[in-house]
Amino acid sequence: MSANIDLLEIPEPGLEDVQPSLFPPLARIYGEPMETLPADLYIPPDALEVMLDAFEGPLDLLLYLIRKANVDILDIPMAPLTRQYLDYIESMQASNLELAAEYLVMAAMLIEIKSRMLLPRPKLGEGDQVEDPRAELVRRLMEYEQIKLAGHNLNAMPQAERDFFWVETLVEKSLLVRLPEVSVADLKEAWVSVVRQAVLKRNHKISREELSVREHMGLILRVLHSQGGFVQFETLFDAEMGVPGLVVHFLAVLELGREKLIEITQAEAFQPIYVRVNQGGAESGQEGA
Amino acid sequence: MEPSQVKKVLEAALLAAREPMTPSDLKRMFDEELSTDTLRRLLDELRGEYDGRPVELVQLASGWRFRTRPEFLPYLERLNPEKPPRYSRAVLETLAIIAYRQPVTRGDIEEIRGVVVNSNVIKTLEERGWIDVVGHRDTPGRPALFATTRAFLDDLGLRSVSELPPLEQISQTLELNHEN
Amino acid sequence: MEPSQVKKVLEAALLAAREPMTPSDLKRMFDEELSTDTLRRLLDELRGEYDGRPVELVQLASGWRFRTRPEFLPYLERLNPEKPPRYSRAVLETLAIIAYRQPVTRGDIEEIRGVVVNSNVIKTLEERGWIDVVGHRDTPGRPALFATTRAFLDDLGLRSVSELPPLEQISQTLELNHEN
Repeated sequence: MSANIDLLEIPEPGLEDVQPSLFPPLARIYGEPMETLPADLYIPPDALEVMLDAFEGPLDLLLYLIRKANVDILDIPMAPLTRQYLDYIESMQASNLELAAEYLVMAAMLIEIKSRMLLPRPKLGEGDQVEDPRAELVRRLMEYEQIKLAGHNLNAMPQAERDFFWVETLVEKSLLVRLPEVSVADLKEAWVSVVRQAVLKRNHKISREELSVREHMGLILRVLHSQGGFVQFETLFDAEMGVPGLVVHFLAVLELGREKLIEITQAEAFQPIYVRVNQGGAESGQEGA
Repeated sequence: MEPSQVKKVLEAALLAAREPMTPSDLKRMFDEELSTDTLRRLLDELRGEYDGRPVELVQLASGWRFRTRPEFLPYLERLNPEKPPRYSRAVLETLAIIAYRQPVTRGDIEEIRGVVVNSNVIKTLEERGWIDVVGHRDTPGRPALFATTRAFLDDLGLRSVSELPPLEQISQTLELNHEN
Repeated sequence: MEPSQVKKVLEAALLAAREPMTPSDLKRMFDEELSTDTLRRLLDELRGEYDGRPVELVQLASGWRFRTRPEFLPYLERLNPEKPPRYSRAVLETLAIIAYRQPVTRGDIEEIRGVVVNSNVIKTLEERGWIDVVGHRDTPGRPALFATTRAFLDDLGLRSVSELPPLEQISQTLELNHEN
């Protein structure tokens, strides 16, 4: 379309022009009067049906007419705009197309604005701005156009699942070996339960020391295994255990002997004492390991 | 833990995330206290490491997440025969009004658009999780007030509403032809 | 299209995939025919590029997908902690007996518990590395003697078995329980 058509100069009746001519020029192009509306303002009748779908409502249609004619939105020529709008509405009705009520409301509003512009506007006082009957329409058109563009811009932004996709690697939880946790309290509770079931009456005899002895019994058996099931007695003891440790360790050796888990042998007095895992238990243990 | 190891854990978690991860989510994975500054620095480093790669780490309204770069869309869209929803102008304009003027009632939307708002338009946006009711205006009928959600910002790759493209200055005469 | 670009497309698609992708899914993204051999080679190269990264490209029964490496799962776990599994009462009681009465045979355990000890119970504890055989009792059948290991003490945060709650305390607890 041509950007040279300028409808700015459509004479609207104002205070200075209280007696408008019956047929004012529609516009001046480069100062020359223009008697007919530019063809661009007209919608080809065939396009009507398509356009009804294309417009989002009367504001959208008005905006289209204004933008197509390239008129100043702040100084809308109401007469041609209203006429064009009404033509459009009539054509729509003639085509029996369903027309939303808002279009008719807007038609009434345009006619009202146009008629108000024909009336002299009262001057409220020196320097006061005279309210333009088009002001509210202009404000709504501008706001609508802003939103229309914003919607267009939002649509142009990259959107998840349309323009890009979220990365989501597989998390195979079954690959995480989750071992049950056991606390000392769990163990104690289990032991209490065992003891209660067994109704063991000799709880009082089981002392903390005895527990240490039993731990050392296990330690000694492990050392014996690692040494082939047969060691010299002294090698079982390490001075770093400290006196209480050595005592407990010694008691553990005796207890192992008493329970016949080990054999303690000495060829004769003052000869080396040997400790042996009893009766081939060492070999069996290694087989089982 | 070495910062390089912390960064790997962050990377693993973000690559596997089903939704954007907040800094507090990310910190929660570590025994040691991870300061917000350190976290931020590591995330920035991680983002830098993905320069030139087909996915990028982005900061969104509800946190951090990896996404494919938009230039791979032409290939990826062939995988999904179902086309993603294309929204009508009614939906887009309604969304724009809610996004830029929030919180708004349906009446406000109708006022700006000059037409009645179809219920499906609101429903479409609600079902997408992009808008929701944040309250009611204290006027007769107590109309619902709509606002955009975090999911809306996330899906548009934004951290906040203030990152929306600014509303355009409306030209008095048609210099820019937006229809084209 | 350059093979390096094809590889990037594959990488983007596989990172964003919600399901494993079959070779035919992957081929579908390209206009040009991509031979199965070429695809396979590019996928192998891609897998190689992820060496030392927190995710790995794996070929599963139903196709290819990027998967978080298992060593990062404990961190991810903290985001959505699940209740840790528990040992059965049989396992706990057997463990308690071994801990307090070591070294003991299976027969000792059965005598104390009054029920037959299932082999799985012993196996569970052996596999956990918490008990082992320290010898054999010199009685018919030479039954194995079980004791707790250093790993057991470490896992329970004990320096020695003597740090287990003393039995006097337990018998007191027991008496208290009886009184109640």
